[in-house]
Amino acid sequence: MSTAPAHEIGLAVHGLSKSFGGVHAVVDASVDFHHGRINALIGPNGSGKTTFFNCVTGMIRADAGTVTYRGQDITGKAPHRVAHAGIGRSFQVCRIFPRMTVLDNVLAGVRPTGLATLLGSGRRRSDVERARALLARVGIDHLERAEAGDISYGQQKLLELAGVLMTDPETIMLDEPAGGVNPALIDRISTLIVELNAEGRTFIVVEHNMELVMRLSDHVIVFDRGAPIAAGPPSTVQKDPAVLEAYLGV
Amino acid sequence: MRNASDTATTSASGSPTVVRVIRGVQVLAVVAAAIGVLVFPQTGPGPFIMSVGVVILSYACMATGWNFVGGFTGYISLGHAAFTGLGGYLVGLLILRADVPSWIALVLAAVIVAVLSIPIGFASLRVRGASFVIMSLALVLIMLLIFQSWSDVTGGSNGLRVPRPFGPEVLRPEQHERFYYLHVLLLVIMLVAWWAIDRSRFGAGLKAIREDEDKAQSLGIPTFGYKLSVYVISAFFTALAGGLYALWFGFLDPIFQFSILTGSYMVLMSLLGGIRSLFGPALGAAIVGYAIEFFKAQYGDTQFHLVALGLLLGLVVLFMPEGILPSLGRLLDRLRPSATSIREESAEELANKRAVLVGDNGGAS
Amino acid sequence: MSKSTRTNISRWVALTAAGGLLALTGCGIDDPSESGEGGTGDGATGTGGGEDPIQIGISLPLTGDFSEPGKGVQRGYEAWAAYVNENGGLLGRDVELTILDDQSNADRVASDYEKLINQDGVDLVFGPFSTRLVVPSAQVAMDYGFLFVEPAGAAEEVFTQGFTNLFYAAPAVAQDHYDYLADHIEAMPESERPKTAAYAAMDDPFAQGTAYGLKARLEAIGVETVVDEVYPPNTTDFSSIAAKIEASDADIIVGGTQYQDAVNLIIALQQLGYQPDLAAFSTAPTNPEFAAAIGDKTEGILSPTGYTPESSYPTNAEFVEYFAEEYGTEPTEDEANAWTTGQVVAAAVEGVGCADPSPECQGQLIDWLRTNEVDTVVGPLTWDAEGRPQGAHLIQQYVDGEITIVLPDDAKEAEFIYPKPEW
Amino acid sequence: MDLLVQSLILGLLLGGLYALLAAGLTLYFGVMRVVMIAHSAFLILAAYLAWWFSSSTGLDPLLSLVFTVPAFFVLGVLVQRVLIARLKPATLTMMSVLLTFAIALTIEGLLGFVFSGTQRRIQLPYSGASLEVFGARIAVVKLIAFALAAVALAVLYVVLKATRFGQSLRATIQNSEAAALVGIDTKKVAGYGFGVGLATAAVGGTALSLDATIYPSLHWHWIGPLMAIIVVGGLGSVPGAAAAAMVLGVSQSLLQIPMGTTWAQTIFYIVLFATLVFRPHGFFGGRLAQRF
Repeated sequence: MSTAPAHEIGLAVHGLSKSFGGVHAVVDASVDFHHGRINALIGPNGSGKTTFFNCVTGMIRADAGTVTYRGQDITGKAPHRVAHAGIGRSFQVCRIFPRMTVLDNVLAGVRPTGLATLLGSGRRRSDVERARALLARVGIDHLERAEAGDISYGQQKLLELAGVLMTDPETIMLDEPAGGVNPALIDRISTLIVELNAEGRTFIVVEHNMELVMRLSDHVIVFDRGAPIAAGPPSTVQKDPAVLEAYLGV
Repeated sequence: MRNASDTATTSASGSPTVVRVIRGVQVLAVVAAAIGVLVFPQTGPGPFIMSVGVVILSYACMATGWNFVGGFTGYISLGHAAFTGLGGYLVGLLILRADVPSWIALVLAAVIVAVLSIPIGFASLRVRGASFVIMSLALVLIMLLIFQSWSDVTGGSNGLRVPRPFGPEVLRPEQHERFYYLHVLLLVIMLVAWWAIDRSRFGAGLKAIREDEDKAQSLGIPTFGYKLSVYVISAFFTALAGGLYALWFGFLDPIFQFSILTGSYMVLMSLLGGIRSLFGPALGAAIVGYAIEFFKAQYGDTQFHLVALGLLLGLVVLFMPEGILPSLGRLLDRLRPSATSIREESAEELANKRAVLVGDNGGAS
Repeated sequence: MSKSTRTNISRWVALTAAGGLLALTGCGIDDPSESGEGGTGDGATGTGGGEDPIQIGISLPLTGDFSEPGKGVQRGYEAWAAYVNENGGLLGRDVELTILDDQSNADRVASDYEKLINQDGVDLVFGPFSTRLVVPSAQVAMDYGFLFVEPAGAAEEVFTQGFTNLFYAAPAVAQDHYDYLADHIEAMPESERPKTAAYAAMDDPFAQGTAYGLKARLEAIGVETVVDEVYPPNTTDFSSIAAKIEASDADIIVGGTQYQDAVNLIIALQQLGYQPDLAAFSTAPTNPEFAAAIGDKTEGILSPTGYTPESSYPTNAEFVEYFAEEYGTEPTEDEANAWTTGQVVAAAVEGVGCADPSPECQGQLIDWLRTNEVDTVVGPLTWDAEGRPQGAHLIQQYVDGEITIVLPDDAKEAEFIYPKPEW
Repeated sequence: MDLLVQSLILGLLLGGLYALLAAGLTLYFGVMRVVMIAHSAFLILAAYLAWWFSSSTGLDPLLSLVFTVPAFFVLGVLVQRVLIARLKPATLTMMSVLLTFAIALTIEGLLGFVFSGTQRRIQLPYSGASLEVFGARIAVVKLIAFALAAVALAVLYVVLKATRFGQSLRATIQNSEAAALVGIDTKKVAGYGFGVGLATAAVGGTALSLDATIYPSLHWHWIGPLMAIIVVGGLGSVPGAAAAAMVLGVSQSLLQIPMGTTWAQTIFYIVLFATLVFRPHGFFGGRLAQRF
């Protein structure tokens, strides 16, 4: 992984809009994400966080707006190009390849460098070793031969993270990493995030677990009705009246 | 059936000796099947049974050709008859109109079909699922219209007689035998190609697409390129199968070449055998090929054979979407008393692991 | 689950599959000698007893798109076989038919003849129905040296494939069907002849052949072609074609049709109020259900036919009587053609004195037909080297709601009406 | 000029029937992401029932609607509930294609089994009757068929726009998850959506039976154009399907003048191909094509 200088702007989103039929999911959203931080994206249900994610990663084509990453325009680029640019992501409802083994799931993230590697074995020794190391790192290496659809949801979350790490992304976007998992696993995941961040990876995390957000993040962006309404360090944002209104309706 | 490296690294349950024994049995089984297929013509089956053998092998080739796209990407094409038909017609036309020698025409036709499949794939693979299926159906229908109407070139509804590759001294029974082995050869080539893709990085990417296309793309897999590539490969092999059949059968008629039923047979065969298995489509072809003969013999003079085909397809889709090979595997797995579910096993293990991990920031341990 | 077990099983199943192919050989193989010629077993019944029956193999479209005429041909064949067996058999032996269903499918029809000749060891084969099925099956028969007399492959393409074993058992090939009509129009004074003609033909070798045969003749005498439509066999909506014909206001309409397309086209023409001077359609008008299908508005519609129950050819009265007794109706063209096929093969068999699958016998049968004339219910038949019969079709017309022969003059039951009354 | 007007009118009449049938087909897709290959098989089934009703009772085939429409509605709900709902969501679209394909084969086989392969046509006293409008002649049966289609489409429109059920249906089509969140029983809605879709096939089949010869394998000739229409119209969009049906029906009819019947049929597939290459979302506002 090539590490960008810390605190420079990595991902920059300007004027992003997306509506479905008559519903405006994201409205003129502009956010800059700095390198090296753990950014948290919070907001009530339906405030457009996941749509924002999907537009940035190319899963959905935005109606308007630009997305740049390290100065490179990735607006409307196909998801794999966004991935190649160095952004990895997870999904809100954990997505793994259910009928492939755990090991193969992680190996799916290997990027072939040429025709020879493309047509070469899908289980190159060096890749397998790296995949096993990642599985060990997230703590599910003992399951490598199991079919991914057969392991528990929490394990699948860890597997998804290992798969994303296999692509060696500089920026990792996680959609509700702690959603639907038990407290012990939340600790495990948050520890991993902190470690990986310490290695120089930037995180953009959508999360509802406020305790986790406040503990983990350096920078919080609050979404409401499709656009950011506040941003700053967790402690500041926590006291922002607009945020309180959005969350509590006061 | 998975690739060889799978076999080596899997078997969560077995000791090395058990693995070796199982492996040995597998190799033995495949060798025995291969020998069975190869010596079959020497057992004196007679020309009719030989011709049925050629037809079943042709089905096996078509289904395996179909399975390059169906099995790897999970995209169900109901229109692969377009490729067998085009392959057959191009072989015939190249021989008749351009005086190309038969065997060169066969390969050339498949190459042309592969080239043609690029724009077709471009249109139909840009979209997913439903549109792909609709496009595949439309492809057969439009081919039917074109080959029916453009009669100056294609012979239209008069049909097209494809000259035989062998001289008149090769009698019909001898021809059946030669084409039997030619189809075996083609099938082997396809199986090797399928196997090679299956074990490759390319194959891993394709299978990821089959499982979850969005996810695959988010991991950096250029899904469109992968799909298009394998679609073209599939078109190439399916056209070869169609061309070889045309050389054997010797007569092409658009309504039979570009038939939706032919395409749906390929799907049924592959699905029945198991689209994720190397030998699944071939096995399915053997079963369906035999079943077609059987239903015809039993219900020949009524439309009941269609009902039987429909019900069979419906039952497979509803109750055995994985196909026979995987389903049988699962069934046997359940019968084995020693096999415990991975879920239980792993949940327990995870609990232990978690206990160790609490307060341990060491990461990879 | 563990994948190794699955792999294991799948390989076993693959083996079983190979075994299944072998099993196919084991089951259902008939020893051809069982049903071969020359035996003295007493399996046969009826007047022809004493020797094994002559096995005749046939594949017909009993289901699928061609099943309607296919079943007619089947009735004709079965009536012929029953008749022969009641009248002393063939060469003193009974005949026994093996009829397989080819499901209107070319792959199947070839496989059926392959089976009949090799597996069932038949002594003779009769042809299937529809041009599209004749070519692939004639190929199989030729490869095994079998005589191939067929009741329904009238299109020119059947005869240009180089088949040396093929004979069409009907009076005329498709493009000659309208010969008597063409003769008649040629004979009209120029002022009375139609000036313009519209043609609509199904994209089918037979149907198109009939219309284009007449088209060639009429164009030669200066009848201008104003509409020439070819539609695919699956066409169900004829309103646009009818609109084109109506707009052209052609004097005559010629339809190269089968059945349902003619019905739809005629109704569509009637809906548009088109009133031609002459309306000729192949096949459909001779169907007993035709009049009812178009609401009895049949007046003046013409059709060529290869057969009519009223004809006075020597064997015809017997045929009609026998058939009516068996089935309660008069035979139609399909049934007559099947009966004719039987008569043609029977004549050759009696002429040569053999009925077995050996190349010598089959070769003799073929040679015999090349040089002899056969009296049949559709008239005396001879063939050219490619198997084309050398005759023409009668022309029938609906007169006062009844279909009657109007051409040629020596066979007519009523006067040809031109221009035709409004429908 | 006459021919042009005539063809235009014929095209509109044909388009009306296409529109009704395509509306049903796109409805299944909308509510369940199901490509219903068997739609046209049910269409032919309804036509056979109308023919059978008419020929065995001697009554007008239109009266058979009284039985076929409710029966098909119930059948639709059952097909969805008993068969389609069994499929795994992950592979629903692909597997539903195969399942409905199997249903189509079964219907075709059973029709052949019961009614034989004989081509059937209802004999009506007014089969050949026509009206003259603007110098063009319109067959009475075609007009009735069109009117039937138009009324059915209008009813469908009102049901979709003005009733609670229609609201739920549209919500489900828009976003099934969101609809479920606001308390719509999407399973029930999907079942009823199927029922309504199949009811359109009942109406369409009866309309078809008035002016066409029917035979068991006829459904293959309908499914291709209908499939093309719903993609061009934007999968899941009922107005889109109706609009595409009219445009393509008229185009087909007009193109027959210069191109002939066969080549004119290719218009459906050429437009389909062009749509997928240039506008995968369809031309009439549908938005679902790309992702499904």
